[in-house]
Amino acid sequence: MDFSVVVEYFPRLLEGAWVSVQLVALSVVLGALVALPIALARISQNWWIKGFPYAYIFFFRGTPLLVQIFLVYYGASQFDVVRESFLWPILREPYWCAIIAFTLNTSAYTAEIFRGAIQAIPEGEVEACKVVGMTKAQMYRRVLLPRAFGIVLPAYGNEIILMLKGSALASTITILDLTGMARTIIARTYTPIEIFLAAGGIYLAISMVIIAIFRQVEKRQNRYLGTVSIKVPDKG
Amino acid sequence: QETIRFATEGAFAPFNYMDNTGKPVGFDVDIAHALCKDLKAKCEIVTQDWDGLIPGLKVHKYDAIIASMSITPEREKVVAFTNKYYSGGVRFMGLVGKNFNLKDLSGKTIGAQRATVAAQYLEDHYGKTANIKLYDNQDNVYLDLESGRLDIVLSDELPTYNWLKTSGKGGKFEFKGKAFLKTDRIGIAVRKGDTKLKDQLNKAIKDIRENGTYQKINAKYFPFSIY
Amino acid sequence: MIDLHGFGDQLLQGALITVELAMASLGVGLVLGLLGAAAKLSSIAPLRWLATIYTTIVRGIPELLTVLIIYFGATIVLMAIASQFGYDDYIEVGPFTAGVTALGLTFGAYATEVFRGALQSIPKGQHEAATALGMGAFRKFQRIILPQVWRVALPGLGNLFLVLLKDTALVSIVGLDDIMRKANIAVSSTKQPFLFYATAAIMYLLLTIISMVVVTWLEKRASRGMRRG
Amino acid sequence: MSKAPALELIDIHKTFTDVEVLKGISLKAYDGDVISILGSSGSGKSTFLRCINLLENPTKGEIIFNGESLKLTSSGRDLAAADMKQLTKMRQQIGFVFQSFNLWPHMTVLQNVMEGPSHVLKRPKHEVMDYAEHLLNKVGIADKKHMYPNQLSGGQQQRVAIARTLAMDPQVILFDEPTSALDPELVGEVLGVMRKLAEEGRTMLIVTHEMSFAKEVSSEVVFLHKGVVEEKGTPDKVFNSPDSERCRTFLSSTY
Amino acid sequence: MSKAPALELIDIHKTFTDVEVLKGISLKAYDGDVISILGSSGSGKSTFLRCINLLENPTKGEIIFNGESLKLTSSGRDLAAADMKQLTKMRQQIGFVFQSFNLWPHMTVLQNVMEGPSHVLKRPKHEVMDYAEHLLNKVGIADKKHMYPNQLSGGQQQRVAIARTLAMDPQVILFDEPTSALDPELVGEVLGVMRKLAEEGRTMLIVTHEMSFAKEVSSEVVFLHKGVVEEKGTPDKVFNSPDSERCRTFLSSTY
Ligand SMILES: Nc1ncnc2c1ncn2[C@@H]1O[C@H](COP(=O)(O)OP(=O)(O)OP(=O)(O)O)[C@@H](O)[C@H]1O
Ligand SMILES: Nc1ncnc2c1ncn2[C@@H]1O[C@H](COP(=O)(O)OP(=O)(O)OP(=O)(O)O)[C@@H](O)[C@H]1O
Ligand SMILES: NC(=[NH2+])NCCC[C@H](N)C(=O)O
Ligand SMILES: [Mg+2]
Ligand SMILES: [Mg+2]
Repeated sequence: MDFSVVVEYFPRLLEGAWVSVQLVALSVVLGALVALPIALARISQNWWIKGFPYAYIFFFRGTPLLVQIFLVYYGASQFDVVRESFLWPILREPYWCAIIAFTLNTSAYTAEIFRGAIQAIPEGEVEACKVVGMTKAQMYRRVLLPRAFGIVLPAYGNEIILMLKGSALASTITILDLTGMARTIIARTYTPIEIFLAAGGIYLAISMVIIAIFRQVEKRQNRYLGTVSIKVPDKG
Repeated sequence: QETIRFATEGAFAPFNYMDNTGKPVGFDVDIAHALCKDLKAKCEIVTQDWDGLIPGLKVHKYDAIIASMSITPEREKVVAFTNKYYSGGVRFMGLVGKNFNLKDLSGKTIGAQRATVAAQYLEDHYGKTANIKLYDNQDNVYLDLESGRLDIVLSDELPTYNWLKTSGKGGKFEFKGKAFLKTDRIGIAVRKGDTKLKDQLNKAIKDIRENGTYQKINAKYFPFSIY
Repeated sequence: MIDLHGFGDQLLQGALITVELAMASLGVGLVLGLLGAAAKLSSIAPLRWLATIYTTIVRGIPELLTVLIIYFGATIVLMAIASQFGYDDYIEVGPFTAGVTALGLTFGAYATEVFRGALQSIPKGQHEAATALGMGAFRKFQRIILPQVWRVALPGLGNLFLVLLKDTALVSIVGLDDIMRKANIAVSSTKQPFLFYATAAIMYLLLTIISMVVVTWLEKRASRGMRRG
Repeated sequence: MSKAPALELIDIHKTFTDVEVLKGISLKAYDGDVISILGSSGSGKSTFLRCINLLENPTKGEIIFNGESLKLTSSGRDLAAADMKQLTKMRQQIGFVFQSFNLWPHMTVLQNVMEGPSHVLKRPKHEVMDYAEHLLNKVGIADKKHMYPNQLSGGQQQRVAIARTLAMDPQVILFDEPTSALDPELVGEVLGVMRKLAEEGRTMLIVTHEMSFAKEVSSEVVFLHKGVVEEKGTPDKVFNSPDSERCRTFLSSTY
Repeated sequence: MSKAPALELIDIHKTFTDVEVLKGISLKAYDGDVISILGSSGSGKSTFLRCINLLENPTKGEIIFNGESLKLTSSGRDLAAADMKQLTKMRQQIGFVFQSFNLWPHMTVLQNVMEGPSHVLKRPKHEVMDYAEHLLNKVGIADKKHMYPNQLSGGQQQRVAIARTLAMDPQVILFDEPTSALDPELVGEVLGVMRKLAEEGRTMLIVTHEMSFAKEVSSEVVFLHKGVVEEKGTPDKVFNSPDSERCRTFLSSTY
């Protein structure tokens, strides 16, 4: 094996890594925003309200991200209505297609994490809200959501790392993220092992950074919180 | 009886593509079978994504690549090629009625298949000015051209010629400008040092050219000689 | 019925391969997971380090890369090892083998944590009751601990299996004829990406539903007597 | 006592799945009353208390607070509040202290106490703060005001919970076994605080197993058994000459 | 009493991290002895009991079972079994009943009882089954044999645990507060079973807080305090005229 190619192409790999980081950051933030209402609706007892979030979550957690990307990128553009719509300027860009697919995907997982967190809040704390006469909105704003954000952290950190790994699939729709860049480099050098290993190392490093950040944040949370753990949903 | 394991891609009609039973077919595949027959060898054909073909050959996943691969100096650094079994050349293609200044495509979105001669040409000549998009396979290039994501594509002339003739979107797209890189020769790649196989294949290519098999296959796909 | 342009059979064959790949990887992954958990809980420090390195690396690298690295790298490594023993022939690592290895490694790394958590969740009293009865370490593990570990680990493992099932799609990139690749081929030839990717999605959903039913059934079985009432 | 009762419960029933846990319980509490509710485990004490402010929906019955009847509407087999506003308002005036404290762990002691008055009653912040500090002082943990609940002992947490309830200035306070989750050494702290409240003339309903405490502070004692009021009267009567055989055995076994 | 003791502990010491919890405890139990071990919380009773069959490794001391000394070897600061076979064999003959029952939740009652004799002693299955049913009958829960532990009350679980121990036909049985995890009503059930065992002449060491029970069934009572034997003698002596002041206060506060 010849690792001099790694040295030579390292700057380009870093360029790709930067794209990956952007993709992940953007979709994770958007995903969280989408996830919140979905999680809240999903908690409802009413089938009319929880039906859609249920199906939404089920679809995005039950199918491979690869399929979702292809559906958004190639599938949607097959239809003239889509191409003639005002959305086309966004949907024509692979970058935005990736963001859309990732956001939809991660929001389904994040919604489940939020739901788990809200439901992990001990019933007694909820009752304590009721007996001081809080309305439902006050209860969510003052106690449930702040509590849930604390509980959610470890699972959410995991989800970000899973999203980082999932983002490698952006390379299948012409995006030069870290994996895409690696594949492009390999197209010239024909040294797949060396370049893929190097890319793997960079992914590893990024996830370490994410883990370290979350450790810090969690430490601050644990100042006051007893450990409440929730089930971490799966990912694919 | 010896077995020769050929790899092809399966997404480069009419040279190699999949029929709806999941079997690879096309000009390249026909040639492979003809060569094997000539060499009295058993033919095994596997498929592999384009950018994995050469890496796969290097790690012995198969013995030869017959996938409309151009003989280029870069590739010759890592694999060896037989003599050509047809001649290539690339050409731009785009929407009918849309005109381009092919010398200067700045600001345009150009598509090509990753790790092809066309892709490399684009990167080298338009990389700084145009927006170049590289795809895993040629079919996806066509899909994005149809959807309007691409302004123009560059690819091998012959498969594009075929696509223009057969695609359902017939008549909407046309070649832009003349073909170039006409000296491009398409060969079969084998591992470096596998000279025995290379020599056998070269002999077989010569044989089928002489006994008319090649011409029959050619006629199946193109009304003109592509050698 | 939807018109699949004659690719219906192909997709079904792909589903079969997907299932085979998932099951084989599950087997490999479970073994790796148990070994990993045992290593992590071992009193031998190097074993713990080894297990930690394994889980950290595998869980930090995209599955897609793992698949690619194994597909292109395994042959080289294996042949290098084999040639040490004077065996110089080609060793085939096809897409299926590479897929099983990569997905098995991934599943194993996550399962290590699941098993470790489950092992640690067994109350100390359960060990002590067995010890006080004069059970040896092996018998205790086999008769008392493992059956309880299964029950605790099952939901976690079920989740991991669903992940695994979807990850099989990645192996299509190195040419395994699974659902995903069959769909790609169909798209190439019919130019109907939406139809075929949506069909693929539905097939994965069906497989997911079936897996969930099986896992629920297993959980019920494993928790016989564990709930009050 | 010609005044109307502060809180009146009429014929409260509650059925869980298929067991009738409360079989018609009525009770009147006048201002200043301290009513202890005794009974063996499972007799329905908590359920009754929780039905009062609809933490549990009763199956049947009527709840009258300050002469105003709580509007109920049937929801499935149970009754639910018909007017959420009315319920919310009533809850603001009826305090509830839980066995397991249920402090909000993400807020400091002070924030826990201030939460209700400032965010529910929307009183001005500095006023609320002064009052909260006064209350924390009263329950004896003013020095812990910037700590988080998880940093306190059970007895301290329960005293915070009581301060949190008092901060709403409730007219009636319901206590559900406020000391039974505490280690024996800590029980005294909390009973001390409650004794003070009784002396102040607060209206309280207390579910408890602390017999001597109940005997000492109550104006009335109610003994529940299998969902009915089996015995009821002054502490002296109930503890020293109960009519009911059941009550006698219960008291002799635990008192 | 010229016979050798069934179980003899000599000068057992145990240090955790930096606290010496047992400071040299010796004790002899002859066949048929019922020895109760009393002491306040933290005095080291459980630790002592657990050192006997090496659930806890003692720091110093000797354990002699049926005249055979348990081979120990030093491991870190503590002593550990030098001969696992010998230890395992000894454990099979010394039963241990835990405060928290520790039944195996994945096995039915019957399976729990049969596990030891059939998988450790490898006795033939039908014989074991008969004996297990006999024992379950004896502790009064034969009718629950196909239930799982979680479906039983605490008292029932503890009786199963006793049957599980008896099934090994142990020569000596150690009980570590067998009733203290039980609700008051359930304590009686378990004490009843233990009383029967005492009457049968079983050799038992019992850590307990049930004073009247200890007084009634014991042949000897040992009072531990801060890791030493502070008082020891017949129940009459220890309960009615203890030498130690400590013992007196302890008994007066709890008895
Ligand atoms: N949510 C519920 N669902 C079903 N049954 C319930 C529920 N809550 C309580 N019960 C049952 O109702 C009965 C009365 O319970 P409750 O908690 O009111 O008793 P309690 O008198 O407070 O007892 P304790 O002194 O143990 O707190 C019990 O038999 C209990 O099992
Ligand atoms: N594993 C351990 N590590 C450190 N200290 C321990 C450990 N186990 C017990 N101790 C300490 O040893 C002392 C004696 O404990 P032990 O459990 O033997 O008391 P006990 O007499 O059984 O009390 P109780 O009546 O509460 O069960 C206590 O101070 C306890 O904190
Ligand atoms: N199977 C294919 N997709 N072949 C593309 C070949 C393109 C060109 N002839 C090259 O070698 O670069
Ligand atoms: Mg209660
Ligand atoms: Mg103890």
